[in-house]
Amino acid sequence: MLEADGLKKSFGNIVATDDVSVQFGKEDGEMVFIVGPNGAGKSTLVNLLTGLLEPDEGAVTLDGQDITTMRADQRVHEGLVRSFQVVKVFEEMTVRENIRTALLIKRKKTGGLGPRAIWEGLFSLDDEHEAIERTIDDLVEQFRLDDVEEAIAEELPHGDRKLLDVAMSFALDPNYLLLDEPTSGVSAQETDYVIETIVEVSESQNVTTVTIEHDMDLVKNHADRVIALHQGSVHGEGPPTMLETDQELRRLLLGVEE
Amino acid sequence: MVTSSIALLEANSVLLQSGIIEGLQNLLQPDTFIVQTINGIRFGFILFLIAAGLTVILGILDVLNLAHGELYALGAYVAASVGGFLVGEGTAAIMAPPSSFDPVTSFAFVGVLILAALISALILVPIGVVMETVFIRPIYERDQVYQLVLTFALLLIIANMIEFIWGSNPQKLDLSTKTAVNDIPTFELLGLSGVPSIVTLIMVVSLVVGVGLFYFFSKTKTGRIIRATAIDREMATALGVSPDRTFTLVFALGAFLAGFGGAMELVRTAANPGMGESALVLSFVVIVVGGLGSLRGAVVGALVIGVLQNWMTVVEPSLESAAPFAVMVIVLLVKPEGLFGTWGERT
Amino acid sequence: MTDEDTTTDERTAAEKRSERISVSEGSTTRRNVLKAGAVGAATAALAGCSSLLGGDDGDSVNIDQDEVSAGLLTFTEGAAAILGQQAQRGAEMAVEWINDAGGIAGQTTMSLETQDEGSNAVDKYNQFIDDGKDVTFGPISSGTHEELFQEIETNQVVNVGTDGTVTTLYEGEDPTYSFRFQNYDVMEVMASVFEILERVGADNIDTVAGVNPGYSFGQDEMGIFETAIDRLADAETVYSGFPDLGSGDYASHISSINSEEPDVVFSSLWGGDASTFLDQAFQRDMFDNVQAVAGPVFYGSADAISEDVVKGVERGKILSGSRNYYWGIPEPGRSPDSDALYDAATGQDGITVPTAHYMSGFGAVTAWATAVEAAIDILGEFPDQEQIAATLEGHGFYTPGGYYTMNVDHQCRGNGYAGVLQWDDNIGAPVIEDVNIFSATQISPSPTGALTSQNEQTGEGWVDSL
Amino acid sequence: MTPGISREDGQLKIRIMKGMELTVRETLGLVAGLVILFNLPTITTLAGDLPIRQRPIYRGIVFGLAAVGLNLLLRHSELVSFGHAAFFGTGAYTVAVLVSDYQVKSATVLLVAAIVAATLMAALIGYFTLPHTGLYFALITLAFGQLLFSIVKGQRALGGTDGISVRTGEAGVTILEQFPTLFGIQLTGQEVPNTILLWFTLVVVIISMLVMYRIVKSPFGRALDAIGQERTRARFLGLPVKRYVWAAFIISGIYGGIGGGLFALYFRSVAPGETLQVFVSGDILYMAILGGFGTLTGPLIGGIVLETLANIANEVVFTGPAGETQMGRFITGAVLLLIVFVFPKGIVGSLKPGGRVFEGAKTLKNDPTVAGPWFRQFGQVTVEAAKRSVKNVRYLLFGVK
Repeated sequence: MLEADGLKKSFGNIVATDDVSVQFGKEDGEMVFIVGPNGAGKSTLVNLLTGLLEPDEGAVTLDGQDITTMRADQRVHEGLVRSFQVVKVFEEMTVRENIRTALLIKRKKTGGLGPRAIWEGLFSLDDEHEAIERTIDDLVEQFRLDDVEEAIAEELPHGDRKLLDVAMSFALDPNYLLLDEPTSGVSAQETDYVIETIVEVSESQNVTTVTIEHDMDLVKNHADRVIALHQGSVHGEGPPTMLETDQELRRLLLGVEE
Repeated sequence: MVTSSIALLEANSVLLQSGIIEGLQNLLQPDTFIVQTINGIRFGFILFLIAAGLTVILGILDVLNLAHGELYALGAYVAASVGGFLVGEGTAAIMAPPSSFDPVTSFAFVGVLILAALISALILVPIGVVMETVFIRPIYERDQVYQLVLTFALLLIIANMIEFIWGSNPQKLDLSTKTAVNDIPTFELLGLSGVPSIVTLIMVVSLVVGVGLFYFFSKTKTGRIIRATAIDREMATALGVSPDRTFTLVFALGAFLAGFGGAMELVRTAANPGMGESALVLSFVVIVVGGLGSLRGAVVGALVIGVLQNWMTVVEPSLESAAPFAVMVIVLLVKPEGLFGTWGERT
Repeated sequence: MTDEDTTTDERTAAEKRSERISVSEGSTTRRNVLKAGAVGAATAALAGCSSLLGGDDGDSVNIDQDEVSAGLLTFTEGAAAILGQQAQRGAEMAVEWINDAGGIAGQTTMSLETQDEGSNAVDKYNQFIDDGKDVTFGPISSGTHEELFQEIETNQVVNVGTDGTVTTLYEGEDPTYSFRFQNYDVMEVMASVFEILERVGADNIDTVAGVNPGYSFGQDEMGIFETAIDRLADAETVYSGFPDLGSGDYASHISSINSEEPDVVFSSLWGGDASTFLDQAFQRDMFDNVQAVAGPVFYGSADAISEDVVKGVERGKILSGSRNYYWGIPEPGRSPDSDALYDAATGQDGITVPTAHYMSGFGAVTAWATAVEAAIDILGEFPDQEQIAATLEGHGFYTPGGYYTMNVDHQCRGNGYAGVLQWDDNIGAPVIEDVNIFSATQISPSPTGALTSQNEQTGEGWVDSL
Repeated sequence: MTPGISREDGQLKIRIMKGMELTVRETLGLVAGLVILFNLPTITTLAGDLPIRQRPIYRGIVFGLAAVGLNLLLRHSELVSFGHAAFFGTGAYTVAVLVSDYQVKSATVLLVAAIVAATLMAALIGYFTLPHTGLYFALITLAFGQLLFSIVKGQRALGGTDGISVRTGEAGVTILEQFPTLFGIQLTGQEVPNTILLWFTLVVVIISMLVMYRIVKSPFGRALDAIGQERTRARFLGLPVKRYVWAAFIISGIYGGIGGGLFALYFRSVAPGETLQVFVSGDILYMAILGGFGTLTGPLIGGIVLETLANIANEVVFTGPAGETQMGRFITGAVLLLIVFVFPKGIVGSLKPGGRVFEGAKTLKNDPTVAGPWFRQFGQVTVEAAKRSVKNVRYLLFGVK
């Protein structure tokens, strides 16, 4: 269970989140979307939930443990994984190498990432584990990157880079996956494709996925639950039909009154 | 002859401890304290002139100019030639140093001396422009290591050219030029002996330049444009500011300040081949302590380092050269962004 | 081209000499007069043992070695070039005189190559060896000398050091091929100490202070000074500063001295640093607060010291040493050799007055060349390195600056000079007046020339026992 | 997977060890390089008056080894260290102190001690630099380096600025017998002992290079690459970023320590100015860039070239207004400018496929007439730069019309 309780975070005079409390179940395959107008505090919430920021008040717990007491790599080990609004992939590596890097963590089964892994790492080459190569094959196929698997990341079209970014997150075998606008900057045609791929893989792997998304049609089509933020507070939380019924929310999100 | 180095080290540290306490007592005698602090402030002001250019160039151009120390040295060497030509005994093109104090001629002479320093610093402006436009401009977008290689290459070239032109003997002004300044009473009027008026001159002139610099950045249009460019290069471009020209201006300004610092220092001491290197390394300390890219930080950092180093010569001379780096390490560990740092917040 | 070049080898050196002198007598040009002086002096310089000049009677042995090549390591670049230039000119002058006299033993001419010791000095030294130099001279820096010392012993080619001041250089060692002509720093510090005692008086000295360069040399000098002044005048050190080399800033040190008001200030600052220090001390009225400022090597920067300081400071307050050589001793007119060297040196590029560093170059070359002559005289052939080294041990020789002895500890000793720094308008440089001459036995542990068992007493131990 | 020859994509590959396959060209370069280095004593003798000397080249090799270590941080973690002399100096001083104060004479023991000391020093300094990246990393490494330098040169026990000799100083033993030994062989005398030490050093260097190859190709090396390219992402992929950077820092320090230890053995004397000072750190960095920091062997070759260049360049003497001046620094500076503007990938990087020299030579071979346009282009660039400077000076002095 990933649980946020009474989160408050300010930057100078601006209150980014104010008393936000949300809960996510572990590995239940739920698709949660966070919606809200610009400046509602969506990214701040994701940053707080993943420990990138520390809350001024309140706490985030992962299976009962306060995440601010955990190191970034420990959080990943416990299954809490995220992506960033701006694509963050390893630009000078190929697609396969990117995913292989993400899969380094899988070596926890063979000694973790501690001093022993460093030591052992010196005596093995990076592409030696057949099991890992097979996992890469699977991920590349799932995310439909097989035709560009040997391409350098910085040369990929933007949509593919986004997919690679998400694929790396999935490679970590997450329990909770938080995606900060996985479709930002992606062309209209590619958007559907990216979200659909995410939903498909999430469901097949039973990952609890929390996504920030602006495209309301996509949210409506794929969400199990929607959390709407406004001015740093939770405006409402419920099934995607909420987007149809809550007039105030529609006004906030679409800027129009019907 | 061979002694265990560890035993010697221990003996050394015991000596050091007792020496430090005694040294502190010496420092805290009122006269010593005031004079040493004034010495430190003067040194701090010169350091500020060097570090200000370095930090402004770093803050705005995002380039760590390793050749900056050589611009300071070059300023001193040029000033030795220019000063020698304008006010030197026997060569004075404008006026020779007066042999005794006389309000009119003495102050006029100080004016000519400052003029010589200004001319020397101005000579560095085109050199700075050429450095920026020819060498540094093509590599703004490149990896930072190339900037380090490039500016280091310029350091080597300038240092070698200085030796080519002036040789390796120190260059200085005639002592009579210094005496002419020292004949004007300043701190003596306050009942404080031991601070020659040349120090007063350096402090006053550096202070004026420093205040002028702050005025320039906060009140003038060009200064505001430079600051705007520093904060947001794209926005400034959108507003019709040419970043190219701004960068050139900033670099020229940095060269002017370093050159002026060198020229002022020459009035008191001599230009020598190693002065650029030590000035560069100390300016690093200053801008790190003050905060990279912060002009205010440079003031505070320069004064802290200048005064501390002067105190240290009384407290424990053997730690004189280590002290600035120890301060730098401590600041980086405790407050990594420096005392006035804004740098860390930029992404 | 003069007709000298047409002289044939059959004629003896003496014949050539007399011929050249007669040529110069017929001319009044400065250059020829200089040459006449030079030749006269060369005779004397190389006449450490007068019989060595051989050839005088036209009956020289054939030593089957027409030329030797030598390498000199010295500072030709950077701030220390102010010293290195003098050493280089001095060595070049010695080589010139030797060659003018027909070479070593009238037969073997010398060539000299100079390299900067400022960077990778040991590499350059090894380059000399690779190039097959028959002898090497230098360096100036004490650090380089320590490094070089073991290389010399490894390479087994004689090196006569010009400077390299550390006291401990040969202490506890058993050198074979490594010698040092000048600047055993105990000697120059002790010359300064005795000079101070003479001028100020032991009873008038209660407190002393020091400003010395912040590296091994400066720390060494100050250490010796502190011990000596404590033993001989029971004085306490109240301040000791070690500014970095070339820092150009002595304000804080001078301020400290002004507030402590010590009786005597000792400073081994050299080169541009010495003149900058004196300038700043003058500007800050330091001379009003002390009885004397003594510098063992102030005179090394004679060319750079300001006229205003020397003239502006009360006479007798600046005491300067000049190590093992001062051009004014013996007094001009009393020694033709000394006069000739002075004239020849000041005629060279960049030399206003020859300083002790000039003699360190001149003397190192002379020490080696005269030892080789001595060996030839004994052996009847050109000696090998081991034989030269053996001859150099305990070797005594004259230079225009006086008589020197290369002790069995491989450290050369001669008289030390110190006096009052004064300005001389005629030569446009400072001079030392009222020069005190301190004999080698007075200012160094081992008595001159005596074959004591080596290193029984360290320099520091000797000073401590005063 | 044993050494052998294979054919891939029509290209002959020579397998040195598992995962290490070289093209024919690379193999030839490697073999030629090794033959040259192992035969240095002969080559320098044959060179006669040509300025090819063993000592500068040896200096280049040991500093180059430190640069190889530095390159682990520079190339993979993208951290610019400006204080690498600290580890070089630590290694060198460890050897010198053990020999002179503790009479340890075995070169192998000394080298191991140098590694241990450098490891501890790197662990200490590395720990404090971990939170920093970019310019701050460069400056904090510089600060630590200068701090160490200032402390060491103030210690009389360490010989101050003069440094210490690498010999025991035992009484009753000739100087030649006071130096360290290698496998029982006295490392003294000019010709043979230096050759033995050179060969030993080359073996150490080869082993070090193979180890470095394994490091950069290992999962650990991959993780460093990831950290260098996108630190935040690496952190959120669960990589223990700080621990890995720390490990890389220590490894890179060890290479500096080995270099310093070998330096002390060969040059038999250690002083702060030539092992610890900030410009020594700078040199180590510039060696990596000169040789090509995108390559494994580049920093080593950069070291050899930079030292040899400095040695030769100092022979160039111009007579200026102040008399004769050695132009060594000017020439070195000019070569570094050339690297920045024309050959940014460094020597080795430019010779590789995709590098400027390689591609340029290929183009030139196909169509020799391109040389003309190249020169014209170069001329144009120079003229434009000059015009730009003049224009800017005019703007600054007279304002914009």
